[in-house]
Amino acid sequence: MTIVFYVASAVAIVSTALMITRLHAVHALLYLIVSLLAVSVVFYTLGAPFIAALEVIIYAGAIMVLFVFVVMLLNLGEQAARAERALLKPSMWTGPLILAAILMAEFVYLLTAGSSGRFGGAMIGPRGVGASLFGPYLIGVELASMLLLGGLVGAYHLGYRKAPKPEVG
Amino acid sequence: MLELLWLVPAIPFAGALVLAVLGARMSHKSATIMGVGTVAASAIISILIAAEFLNSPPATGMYTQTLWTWIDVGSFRPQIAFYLDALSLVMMVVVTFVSFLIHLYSAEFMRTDEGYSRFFAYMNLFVACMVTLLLADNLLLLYLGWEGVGLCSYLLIGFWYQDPVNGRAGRKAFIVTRVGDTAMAIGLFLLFHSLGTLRIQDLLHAAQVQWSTGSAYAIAAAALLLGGAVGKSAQLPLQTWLPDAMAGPTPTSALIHAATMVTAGVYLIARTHVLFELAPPVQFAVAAIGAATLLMAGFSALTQNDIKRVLAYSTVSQIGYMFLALGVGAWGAAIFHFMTHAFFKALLFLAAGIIIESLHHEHNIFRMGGLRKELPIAFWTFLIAGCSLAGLPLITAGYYSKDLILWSAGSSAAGSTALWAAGIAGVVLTSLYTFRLIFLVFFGPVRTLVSRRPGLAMTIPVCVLAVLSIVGGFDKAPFARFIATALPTLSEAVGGITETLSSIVAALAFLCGLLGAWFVYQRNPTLATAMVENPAGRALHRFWFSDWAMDWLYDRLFVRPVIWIARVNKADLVDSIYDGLASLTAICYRVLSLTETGKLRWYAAWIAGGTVAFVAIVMFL
Amino acid sequence: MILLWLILIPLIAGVVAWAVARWSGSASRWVALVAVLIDFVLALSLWTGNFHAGLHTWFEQADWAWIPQFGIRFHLALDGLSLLLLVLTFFLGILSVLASWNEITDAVGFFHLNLLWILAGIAGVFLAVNLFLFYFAWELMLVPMYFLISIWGHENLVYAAVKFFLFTQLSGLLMLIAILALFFLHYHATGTYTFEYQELLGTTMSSTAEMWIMLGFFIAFAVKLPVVVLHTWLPDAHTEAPTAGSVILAGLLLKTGAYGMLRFVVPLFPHAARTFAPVAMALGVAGILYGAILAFGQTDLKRLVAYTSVSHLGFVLLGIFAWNDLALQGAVMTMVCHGISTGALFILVGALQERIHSREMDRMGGLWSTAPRLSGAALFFALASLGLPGLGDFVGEFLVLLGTYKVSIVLAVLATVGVLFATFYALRLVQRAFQGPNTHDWRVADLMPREGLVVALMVVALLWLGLYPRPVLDTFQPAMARLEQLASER
Amino acid sequence: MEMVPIRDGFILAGALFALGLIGVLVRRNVIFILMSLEVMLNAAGLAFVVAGARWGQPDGQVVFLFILAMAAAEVSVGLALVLELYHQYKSLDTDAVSRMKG
Repeated sequence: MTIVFYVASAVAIVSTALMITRLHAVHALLYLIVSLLAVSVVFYTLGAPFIAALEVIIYAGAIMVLFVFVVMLLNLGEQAARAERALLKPSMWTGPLILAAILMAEFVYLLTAGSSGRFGGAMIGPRGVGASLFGPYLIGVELASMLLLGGLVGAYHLGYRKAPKPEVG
Repeated sequence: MLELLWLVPAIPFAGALVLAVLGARMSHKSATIMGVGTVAASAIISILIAAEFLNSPPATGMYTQTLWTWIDVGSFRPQIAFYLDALSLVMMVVVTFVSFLIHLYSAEFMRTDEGYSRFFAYMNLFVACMVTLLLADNLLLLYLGWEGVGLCSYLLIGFWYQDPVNGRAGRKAFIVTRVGDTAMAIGLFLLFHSLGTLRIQDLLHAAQVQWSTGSAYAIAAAALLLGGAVGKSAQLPLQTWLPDAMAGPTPTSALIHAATMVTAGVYLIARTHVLFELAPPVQFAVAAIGAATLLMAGFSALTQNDIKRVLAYSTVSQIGYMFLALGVGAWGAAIFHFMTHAFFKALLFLAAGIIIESLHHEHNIFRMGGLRKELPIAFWTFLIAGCSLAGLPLITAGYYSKDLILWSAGSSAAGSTALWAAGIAGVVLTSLYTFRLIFLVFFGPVRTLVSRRPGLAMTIPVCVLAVLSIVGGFDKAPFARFIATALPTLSEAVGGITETLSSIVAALAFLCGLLGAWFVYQRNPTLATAMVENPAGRALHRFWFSDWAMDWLYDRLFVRPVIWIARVNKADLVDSIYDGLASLTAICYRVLSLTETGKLRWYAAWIAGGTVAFVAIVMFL
Repeated sequence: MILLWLILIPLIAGVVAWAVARWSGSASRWVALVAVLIDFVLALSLWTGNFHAGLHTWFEQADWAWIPQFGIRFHLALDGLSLLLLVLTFFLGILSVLASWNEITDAVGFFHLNLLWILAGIAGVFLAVNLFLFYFAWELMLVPMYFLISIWGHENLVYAAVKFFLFTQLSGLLMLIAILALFFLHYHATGTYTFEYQELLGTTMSSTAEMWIMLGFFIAFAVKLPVVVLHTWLPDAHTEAPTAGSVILAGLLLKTGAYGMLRFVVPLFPHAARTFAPVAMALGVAGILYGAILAFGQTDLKRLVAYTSVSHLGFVLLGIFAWNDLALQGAVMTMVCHGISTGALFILVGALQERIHSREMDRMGGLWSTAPRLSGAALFFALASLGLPGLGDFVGEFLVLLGTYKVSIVLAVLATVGVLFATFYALRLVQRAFQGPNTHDWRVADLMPREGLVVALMVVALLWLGLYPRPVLDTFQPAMARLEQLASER
Repeated sequence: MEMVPIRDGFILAGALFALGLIGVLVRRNVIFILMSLEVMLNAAGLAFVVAGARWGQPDGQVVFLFILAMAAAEVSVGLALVLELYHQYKSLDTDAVSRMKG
């Protein structure tokens, strides 16, 4: 299992790194999906099969499909990639790299400082999650559903265009 | 009859109220009735009261009428109450009677003025305030009247408000007198806190009991009251407002700035004479101020060319005599001179008013002349009043009163030969400038044609006053006896100047002045010009003409600095502190708003940077 | 109960006035006028009813629990001082409704809502004896005033309104901190939570703490009063506000500061107040002189009048901290008379501005010939303002000076010089605006009957206060005696 | 079964988060920014799951579910905004859309 975790981690990091450097949006999307799938494997190794499944279904499935649709709607092609190249200058990388490196170092330091030890190894399946979700976290679920409703309404409102009047033939 | 006392100020006050509120809608005739009638009623009542007071004097020699308690806070309980004794009675009768005559005169003098009813409203208010001042039983009520007359003086000087010059003169008068009033108010605080009352009689009694002669409290209290008195009575060093006050209508000058209000200071000192007796240095200062003022004003009067300004300076000078009398302890003499002065000075102004009106409001005496034939009434009355002013021996009232003062100055325990000599020099000056005026105005060639002759309402008052200017002095002995019921008599020093000697010298001084004036202005008119032509003469003339440059001095010392500060600080320097704070905030805002680039990535970078910093703080602190 | 109605009537009438303005602006005016009149009559009836009440602690009380756990109660109480200031409040309230009858033409309903709510807030301030409630009322009068300036003000209205709001709000917060500090100190000393004035009176605390808390209250009230250095919001607010706003600001809002000093600063912190008194008195004298000189330098008529307030309220501060019977009663008398005389001047300036659309004295001159009644009234109130004996202001100022003399001769002398300075600006006002030549050829209407009535009421009030002030003095005399006693007990 | 050290799980989460941040900061194309945001959210969720797994509790997974819901909502609104942006500016460059400049 350990080896699977490390391999999946490596895949996730490399594909994410590739994703943020691509010029074509579609390429980047593919790498992102790879990254998400790899994280899903990580979840499985951590003993969270339900979350692993959701990661694949919702993230890699539903959300990425949305991206694909948008990229398609915008019709981003070779021209967009050229424009992207013009925007992506090497000098732009340094600042963010340093900032991100410091941040990561801080996170790692903070998160690992007190948490030695290993996983309990127990598998927590959908039953455990469900019991918890609809037990103590019920209000959170309701709030999340409100949020999703809000997202739905917002997306609909933003995407709404006044349909041209149908011509009466 | 005595219980009608309150009506004496109340009737004119009511008149003033009616005129102020309804004046604009009243007809000319009803305004006249309201204006003159109320003062006439007041005068009649006061004469009736005087008659009763003389016939059956109250046992204690005084009468108090309490109307209501004004303020009642702790031990401070001043009342609206009137106090009548010989002193206030004399003053009240003279004031109301002269006021009545001048009101009558005004009814004709002001007949065409558009502010006719307003004029009478002010004048009535003045009478009410003046009588309140005289009758006040406590110093606070006296202060009310005191400020009230100051206000009326201001209003009447600036009566023709459309000319800013008049407004300025009024303002000057009000402010300069208020400088003195400030001192007086402080004096009131001091008196109340050390003696526990402001009732004049209680106060004087307490002062006599508690303070020894020459004690610091007595000196301070007397000096502060003196401050109020010099302001109101236009004595050194606050005399500068009176000549400018001549900007008001002539009846005003006659009533307020000659006969009545300006003598309020004399009244105040006489009323509180105990305090001054307890403070010999201050009493000497009163005499010294009087002597200095009478000489200075006399010199200034010599150089003026506005007929009313000459008379104004002569008023200052005559009040100087009264102060001299007060200063040497001749209280009765001061009041006697007040009375005769009220008659002849009012008359001088009224006669001058006739002249001015006849000559199209010409004030310059060098453009007058030869009016002896043209305006005989004015001439004769002016001559009588002038003689009285200068002190024509044996006949005129002014001679008797001034003579009394001179003799007192020389013979009193508090007096001295120097003061007497100053008084005598003053007589020469008085006689000189009075006859200069008479010769220039009534003799010589006609320079401006007469356009109008006075009517009955103007003639009657001047004639009555002319009679009084002569006979007013004949009652010297009974007057002295009567006033002695309220004021102490003169304490004569051993070996002072005898009365006869003083009288003879005074008469000679009068003749000196008369002859001098005749020689310079009648016999040898070029001489006057020659004297002014040479450099020394011109400088001296300018110096005297400008009232010893006192105005100039005050202007530089007080007026300009205050105006300068007010102008510089118009926008309030303190506010700049807050403005500075506001601009600092604005600068911070501008700097911070530079970070709002509108670029999404920058915002993200700031958030990330902030997180980094925050986490670092959590980690390392 | 009647005390509650005094506050409720304007609050409710404000909403009604707002609602009926939809149909008719003048209905809204009438509603406001009637409401204030009712309150005025109620206050007068309280006055006549308690005229000989003597030395009771309170004439009248009303007390409901609000948040009892924290000792917050809806507790109103009335003594002679509050009563007098209430009468003044509703008197000026009537006049300001009348004065804005023609001036306000847009958003009439909202205007009266604000006006009445300010009055309610002021009444609350004068009645509250629970510090929490006091703070509540204190803030209640602030917000409508802000709207009054920022909606119906003149040229520079936003600046003035924001400045007013910042100054008063910041000082109010300072007072809140001081109130809370006092609240907790009292809790530490006794173990009970209370905001009740009566219970907080004897709180034991260290002298340093007392000084700091006292300063918190003092500064809050000093901004309102205004004490010099903290006064700069006042001229802007007064100048830009509509007439009714200026009248209420000068006549009432400033008085709440003085009232706070009398009711809270000195009785709650007697020792600190005594230590601080020389500084406060010096500030008062500085205000008298500085305000007078500033007033003298102004060319804007309304600004001039505004600065005279700084000068006059200096007397109030001086009197409060001189803290003896004469000075205290003089201070209250000055408060009342200043409310009337300055309010009247603002009304007249407002009337003038309605006619010639300017407040610049350089553009005026010679108005006497065309509007004699207006000018005469202005002269009268200018004279009151310069402390002419026989008018109300004189009585107050004289008593203050007399009382101050007992404490400090130097300050009394300087303050008396301030009275002299008052002559400068008062005469300047009259002469520049109403006298002199009518160079601009103004032809303006004289006072109309409605304005004439307003002015006549004020003239009568000032004459009455000047010549027979005893009923007024007697009304608040017991209250002042009690405050004095409170401060000297400990 | 061998266990993964918890530290390594956190390191992975941190690395993914940092990479996502780099993407947000470097890319000017709004689509890339949104994608990078997804990575960051995912990383945060990962950290929760790791922590939950350490103690054998379901709470970490529950929070991941909430994050997921939020991500879904954010993406739907965000992409709708992207479309609107493109309609208005014919560009996806975020620096070009800087009308909120102070």
